[in-house]
Amino acid sequence: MSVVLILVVAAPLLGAALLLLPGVGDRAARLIGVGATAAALVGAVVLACAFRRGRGMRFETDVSWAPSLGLRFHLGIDGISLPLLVLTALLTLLVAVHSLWNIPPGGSSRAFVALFLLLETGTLGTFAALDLILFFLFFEVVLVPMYFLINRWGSPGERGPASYKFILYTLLGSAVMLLGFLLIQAKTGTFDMVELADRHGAGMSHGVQVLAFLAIGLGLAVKVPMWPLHTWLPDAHTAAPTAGSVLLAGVLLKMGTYGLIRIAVPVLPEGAETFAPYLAAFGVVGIVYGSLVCLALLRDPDGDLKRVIAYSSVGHMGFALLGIATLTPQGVNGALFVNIGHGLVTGLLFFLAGAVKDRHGTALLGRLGGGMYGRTPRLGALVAFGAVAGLGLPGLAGFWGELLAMYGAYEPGAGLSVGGYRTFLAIAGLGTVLTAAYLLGLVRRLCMGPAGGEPAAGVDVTGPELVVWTPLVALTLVAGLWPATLLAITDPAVRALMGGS
Amino acid sequence: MHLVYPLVLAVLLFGIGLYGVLARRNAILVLMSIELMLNAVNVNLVAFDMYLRDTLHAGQALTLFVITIAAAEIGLGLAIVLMVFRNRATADIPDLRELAEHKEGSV
Amino acid sequence: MEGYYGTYALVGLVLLVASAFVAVAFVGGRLLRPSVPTHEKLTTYECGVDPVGVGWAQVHIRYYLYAYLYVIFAVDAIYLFPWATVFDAPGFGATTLVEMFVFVGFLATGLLYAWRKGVLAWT
Amino acid sequence: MSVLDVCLRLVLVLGAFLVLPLVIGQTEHKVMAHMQARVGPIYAGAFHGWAQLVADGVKFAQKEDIVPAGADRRVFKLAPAVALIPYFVVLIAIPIGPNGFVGRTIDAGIVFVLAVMGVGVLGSLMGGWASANKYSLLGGIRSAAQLMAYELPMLLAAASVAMAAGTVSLPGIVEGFEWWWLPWQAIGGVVFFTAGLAEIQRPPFDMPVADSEIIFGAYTEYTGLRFALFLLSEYAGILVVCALTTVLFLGGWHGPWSDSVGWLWTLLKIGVLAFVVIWLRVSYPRLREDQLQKLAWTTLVPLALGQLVLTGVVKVAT
Amino acid sequence: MPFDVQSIDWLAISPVLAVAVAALVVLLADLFLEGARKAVLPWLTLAGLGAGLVPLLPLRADGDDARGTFCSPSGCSYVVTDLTLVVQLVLLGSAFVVVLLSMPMVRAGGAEGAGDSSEVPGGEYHFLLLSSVTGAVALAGARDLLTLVVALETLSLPAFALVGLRRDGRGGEAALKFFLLSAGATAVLLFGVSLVYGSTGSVHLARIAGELDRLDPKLTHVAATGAVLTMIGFAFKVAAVPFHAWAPDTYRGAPIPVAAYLSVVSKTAGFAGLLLVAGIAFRPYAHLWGPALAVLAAVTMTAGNLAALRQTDAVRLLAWSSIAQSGYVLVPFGTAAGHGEDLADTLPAAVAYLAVYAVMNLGAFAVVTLVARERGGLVADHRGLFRAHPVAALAMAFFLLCLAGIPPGLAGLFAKVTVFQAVIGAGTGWLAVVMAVNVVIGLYYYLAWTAQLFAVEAPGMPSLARSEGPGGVRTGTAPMPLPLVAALVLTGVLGVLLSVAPQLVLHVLTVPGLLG
Repeated sequence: MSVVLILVVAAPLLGAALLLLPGVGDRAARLIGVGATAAALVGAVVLACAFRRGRGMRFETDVSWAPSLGLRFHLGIDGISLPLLVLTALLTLLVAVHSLWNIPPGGSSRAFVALFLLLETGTLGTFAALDLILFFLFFEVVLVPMYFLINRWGSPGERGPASYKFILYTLLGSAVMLLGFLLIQAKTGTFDMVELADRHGAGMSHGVQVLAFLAIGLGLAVKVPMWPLHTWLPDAHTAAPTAGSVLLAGVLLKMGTYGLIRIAVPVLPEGAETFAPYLAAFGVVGIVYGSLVCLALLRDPDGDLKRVIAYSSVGHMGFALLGIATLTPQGVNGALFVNIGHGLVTGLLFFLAGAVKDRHGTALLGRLGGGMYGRTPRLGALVAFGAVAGLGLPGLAGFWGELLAMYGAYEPGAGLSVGGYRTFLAIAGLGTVLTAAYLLGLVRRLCMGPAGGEPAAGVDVTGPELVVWTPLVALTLVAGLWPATLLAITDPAVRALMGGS
Repeated sequence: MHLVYPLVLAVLLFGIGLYGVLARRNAILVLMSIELMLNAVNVNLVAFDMYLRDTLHAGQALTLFVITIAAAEIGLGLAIVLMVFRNRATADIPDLRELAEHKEGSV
Repeated sequence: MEGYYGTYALVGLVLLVASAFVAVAFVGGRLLRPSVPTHEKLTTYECGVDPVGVGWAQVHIRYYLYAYLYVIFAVDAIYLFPWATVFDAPGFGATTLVEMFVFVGFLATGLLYAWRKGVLAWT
Repeated sequence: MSVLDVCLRLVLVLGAFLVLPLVIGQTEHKVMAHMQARVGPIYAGAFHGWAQLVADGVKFAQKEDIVPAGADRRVFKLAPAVALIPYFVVLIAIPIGPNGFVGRTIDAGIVFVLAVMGVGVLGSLMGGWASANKYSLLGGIRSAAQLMAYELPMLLAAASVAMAAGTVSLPGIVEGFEWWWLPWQAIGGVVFFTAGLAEIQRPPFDMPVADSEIIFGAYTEYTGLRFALFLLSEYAGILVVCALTTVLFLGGWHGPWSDSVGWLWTLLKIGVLAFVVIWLRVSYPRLREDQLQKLAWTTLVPLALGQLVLTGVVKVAT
Repeated sequence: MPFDVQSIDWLAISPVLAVAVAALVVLLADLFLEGARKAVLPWLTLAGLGAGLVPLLPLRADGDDARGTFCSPSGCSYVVTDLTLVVQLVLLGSAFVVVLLSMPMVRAGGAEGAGDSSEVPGGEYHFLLLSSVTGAVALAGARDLLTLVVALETLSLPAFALVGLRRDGRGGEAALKFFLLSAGATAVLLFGVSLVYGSTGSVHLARIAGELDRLDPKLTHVAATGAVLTMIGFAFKVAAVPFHAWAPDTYRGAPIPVAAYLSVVSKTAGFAGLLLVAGIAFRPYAHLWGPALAVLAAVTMTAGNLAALRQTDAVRLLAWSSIAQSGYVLVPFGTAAGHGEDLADTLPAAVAYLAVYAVMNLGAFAVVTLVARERGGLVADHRGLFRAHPVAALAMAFFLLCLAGIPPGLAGLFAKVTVFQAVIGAGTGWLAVVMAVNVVIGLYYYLAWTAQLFAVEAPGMPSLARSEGPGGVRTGTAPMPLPLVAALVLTGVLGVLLSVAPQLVLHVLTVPGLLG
C-alpha cells in the first residue's frame, strides 16, 4: 500500500472538495488550485525519485471495493505510467499557475479551478489504475469537468456544440470500452490488469479476444483520437479555453494511447495481432490527413490557429498508433515517447495560441496577420520553437518518438506483414515531410512578414507567462537531448508487458 | 360438462372486452369493456377450478378477489370519470388532450 | 338431476316455469282486456296536469355514493361466507377469528369514514 | 330424482307461490281493517270477503294495458316479470320441513337466495326508468338505493348464522339450530328482518313508492295485469323474507313433534312474521329517504358487525 | 384436508401490517382531529413507514433461511427472503422520502375546499399513500398469484386516486388515463393468471415452475399464452414500451410527489412482481420470455431516451427518463435466456439497479419539487439554480449525473456497470451495445439540464428565493421548506454513500438464492 500514490491521485480531489466549502474567495480558489496541483506534482516527483527501475508494479495499493462487482481499488505504477503521471501533474500545475492570472469569463473561478482539479484526478487515476473498472471510472471522471470547461469557459458561439460533441463521442467510446472490459471479465473472471497482462490472453478464445479488442480499441481510439474517429477533437480544441486545450491535448489524449499499451495490447495479444495492421493503417492515414488538413487550414482565411494545432495532434497521435501497432518494444517505447513529447510540445503550443488569442482577440489566421517577430519577438520565437519541436527536429522532444515508432514499423512484431508495415513506414515518412511543411508554413505565416491584420496589443511575453512556459521548453530540450533518461524508465516495463525479455 | 365451452365463452368475452377497450372513445364504455374482460377471467377461473378439482379452491378464491377488484375498479373509475366530466363536460378519451404532447413541442 | 349441475338445472327449470307463468298471464291478459289507446291515456302521468319537461330528470349524485358504498361493502362481505363455514374447524380457531375481526374492523372503519365525511347526511 | 319427483316439486313450489302471497294479502286487508276499526273486504266470496283478492285479480286481468307514449316499451313491459320471477326462484331453496322437505338443497343456499333476491329490485329500477316519468324514475332510483343500503346488513346477519351453523346451506342451518341460538342470534335476526322489510319496500320503508310525494314510484304508469304482477311480487317478497327469517333465525321446522309436523311449524312461524309485517305497516310512519340510509349504515350495519363478532367469540369459546 | 394454516409468522408480515395499521390510524386521525391538529398526519405517516422499516432488521439478522407464512401443502403464500427485504427497504424508504416531498404541498387543516387547487387534502393523501405502500410492500413477499394480484391492486387502486386527488382538470385527466390503461392491463394480467392456473393447476409460484417443467405438451400453448399475458400486465406497471402510454401524461398531471411515487415505489413494486413471476414461476420458460423482454428492454430505453430528448417540462422529462430507466432494469431480464435455468446470476442486477435508481430519481424529484414551488415546472426554470440554492443545485447535478451514469454520479455508474455485467455475462452482446448507445443519448439531456443549473439566469425570469436586490445586496433568503431539505439531504447522503460504498447495494448480487 502506497500512501504517496494515493495522495498524488487524491490531492486534486481534496483541493476540489476544499473549494466547495462556503466562503472561499476568488483569489483563495486560485491559490488552492496551485497548492493542490503542486502537491500532486511534488508527490509525483517523489515517486519518480523513489522509483526503482525494472519490471513489475511499484507503489501498489490493492483493496477490495465492491466485491460483488469484482471491483478492486488497485493502484500502482510502472515505467509506462510514471512519465505520464509526472507529465500530467506538471501540466496541470502549469495550468493552475496560468489560471492565477488568466481565467476567461464564463463563471466563477472557483468552479473553474475545481473542474480542472477534478480533471487531474481523473487523469492521474487513469494512469495509476490497475483494475479495469477502476480504469474505466477514472477514464470517465474527466468527461464532465472537461465538458463544463468547454461549455462554460469556451469561446462563445462554438462551445455548446463542441462540448456536446466531445462528451457524447467520448462517452460512446468509453461505454463500448466498458463492454469490452466486462467481456474480458466474463471470460477470465478478473478485472485485474496485472494479472490479465500476465496471462497474455489465456482463457480467452480468439473470437473473444477479437471482439474485446474491437470494443476496447474503439473506445480508446475515440480518445486517442484515431482517424476517422477524431472529428470531435478539432471542435473541442477550438472552442476550449486555453487551460482546457492544454489539458485536453497534453493529458487527455494520452489516456487513449496509454490504454492501448496498458490494456488492449498485452491483455488481448491475439486481438491486437488481428487489428494491428488496421490500427497502423488508420494511424498512418491520420498522420497524412492531419497534415493535409493543416495545410488546407493555412490557406483558408478562416483557419483557426488552435484548429491547426488540434489537427497536428491527430497527426502526432498517428505516430503513437503506428508505434503501438508494430507490437514491438521499440514501437511501443516510441509511442510512449510521442506521448510525452506531444504533451510537452502541444501543451506549449496551446499556451502560446491562447496567449496570441488573448492579445489579438482572435485566433483566426486570416485576421492575425504576420510579423510576430517584429511585434512580439519573444512570443514569436517561442511559437517558432514549438513548431520546430512539433515537426520532430532532432534534439527536441518530438524527434525520438517518431523515430522509434518508424523504427518499430521497419521490423514489426511476429506475425505481422513486414511488407505492409514498410509501406506504412513510407507513408508516415511522407507525413513527416508534410508536417514539416505546414509547421514551417505556420511559422512563416505568423511570425515573419510585415505586421498586419488585427492591431497588436504590443505586449510581449510577460513574467507569469514565462514562469509557465519555461518548464515546458526546458523539458522539451531535455527529452530531446537525453532520451535515454526516459527510455530507461519505460523500456523494462514495456518489455515486461509485451512478454519479451 | 366439457371444459371447452366455458373457455370459449371466456375467450369471446375477453375478446369483446379487449376490442371495447381499444376501440371505444367513451370512458364509461371502456370501463364496461374492462368489466367484461374481468368477467371472462372469472369464467375461466371457475371453470378451471371445477375441472382441476382443486382441493384448495384457489380458482374460486381468486374469483372472489377478482370480483372485489372489479368492484373497486368500477367504483374508482366512475369517480374519476365523474370528476373529469365535471371539469370538462366530456368523457370521451380522445378529447382529453391537455396533458398530451403537442406537435410543436411540449407545453 | 343430481350433483352440482343437476341442482342448477332444477333451478333453471324453476326459472322456466316462472317465466311460463308470467307469459301465460300476459297472453291471457291480452285475450281478456280491451285496447283503446287515446292520446290522453298515453300521456305521462303527473297527477293529471300536463307533464313538464322530459321524463328523465337528473338524479342526485348522492345515489351514486350509496351505490359506491354498497359495492364496496357487499363485495367485501362475500368473503365472510367461505370463512364462516370453516373458522371453527380443527386447525383454525382463535387466530382465524382475530383475522376476521381485523377484516371486519377495516370494514367498520370504512363505514365510520363515510359517516364522518357526511356521506350519509342530507343537507 | 325421477321426473315425477321433479314435477311434484315444481308444482308444489308453484302452488305455494300462487297461494301463500294471496293469503298474506287477504290477511293484510283484514288485519289492517280491524286494527283501524274497520271490517275490510266483506262481500267477495261471501265469507269475510275471502275471495276479494281473486276478484281483484280478475279485475286487473281485464283492465286495459297502457304503455305511455314516451316509455321504453320493451323494458317497460318486461319489468314486472323481472320483479316477480326472482321471488319464485328463491322459493325452491327454502326448506319447509325436515328430511329433505325442500324444493332443492343448494350448497351455497344463503348466497344463492340473497343473490337472486337482489335481482328483484332490478324490476323496480327498470320500470322506473322505462316509464319516462320523473316520479317513476325517482322511485326507481330510491328503491335501488334502498336495496343497496339494506343488502349489506342482511348479508352480514346471514353470515353470522352461517358462522353459527358452519354451513351456508339452508337446510344445513336449520338442522344445526339449537334453541339457545334464539337469544344468541337475536340481534342478527332483528337486523335481517328489518333489512328484509326494507328490501321489499314495505312500510315503514316504503319511501320508493311514497304515494303522497311521488304518486306510486316506479309503478305509477302501470295498469292492469302488469301492475298486478308488481303487487304480487310485493307479497311474494313478504313471504320470502318471512320464510328466510324463519329458516335462519327462528329454527325453521324446529318445535315439538317436528319430525311429523315440522312443515307446520315453518308455516306457522312464517305466518306470525307476516302478521308482524302487517302490524308494522299500520303502526309506523314512513321514514324519510336520508333516515332510511342512515338507519341502514349507522345502525343496522354496525349491529350486524357486532353480531358477527359475538357469534365468532361464542363459537370459538364453546 | 387437515392442514395447519394457522401458524402466522407475525414478524415476517410485520412490515406490511405496520404500514396497513398506520394507514388506518391516519384515516381515523383525519376523521377525529380538528383544524390545525391535522398537521400531525404527515408525522404519523412517517412514523408508520418507519415502523415498517424496523422489523426488517431482525428479519435480516435472522439469517439466510427464508421465512414463510400462510403455508399450504403446495407452498407458502408469503415468504421473506433477502430479495423481499431489499425490495421492502427500497419501497419503504422511497415512500418515506415521498412523504417528505409532499409535506409542503399537503393541506394541513381547514375546511374542505379551502386553499388553492394545487393543494391536496392531507387525510386522504396520506391514507391513500400508505394503502398503496401496503400493497407494494406485500407484493415483495408474495409467492402465489392470489397474493400477488391482490397486492398489486392494493398498490394500484389508491395510486389512481392519488393522481386524481388534486381537483383541477389536469389531475382528473391524468388519473383517467392512468386508470383506464392500468385497469385494462390488470384485466389482461388476470386473464393470463387464469390461464396459468388452468394449465398448471396451482397458484404458488414455485409449484407453477415445477408443473411447467412437466407440462402436458397439449397445454404448453395455454401456459405460454398465460405467461405472456401475465408479464404484459407487469410491463404496463413498469411502463415498458409499448405499454408506456400512460406514464408521461400521468406524471405530468399528478402532483409532483405523486409522480415521484409512481416512478419509484410503484415501479419498483412492479418490477418486484415481474421478478417473481418471471424469475420463479415462469423460470422454465426463460428461453421464451428472455428474448422477448430483451427486445422490450431495447425498445423501451430507446423510445424513452429519444422522447426525453424533446421534453422541456421537467416532470415530463423525468417521466420519459424513467421509462428509459425501466428499459435498463429490464435488461437483466432480457439476458435470462443466456443463463439457462440459473437466473440468480442475472436478475439480482435488476434489483441493484432499482435500489440505486430509487435514490437518484427521488433526489431529482426533490429538487424539481423545490423549483416548481418557487418558479415553475420547466427545465428552463432550473436555470441559475446554483446561484439561489447552491446545495440544491449541486445535489441536482449529482442526481442527474447519477441517472446518466457518469462520474461524479458513481452510484448510477455502478448500477449501470452491474447491468452491463449481467448482459455481457449472458452473452447478449447486441443488447449491451443498444444500452451503451442509450446511455450516450441519455447523457445528452441529463447534461443539458445540469448545464442549466449553473447557467446565468435569463433576464426577466422570476427569481428564485434568494434574490439579489439593487447593488448586489442580498435582500433576504426565503428558506427552503424543511421537509424538502430533509428529503434532499437524505437522498443526497444516500447517493454519495452508494457512490463510495456501492457494496451496500451490490451485496444483493452475491446473495445466494435471492429469488428463494
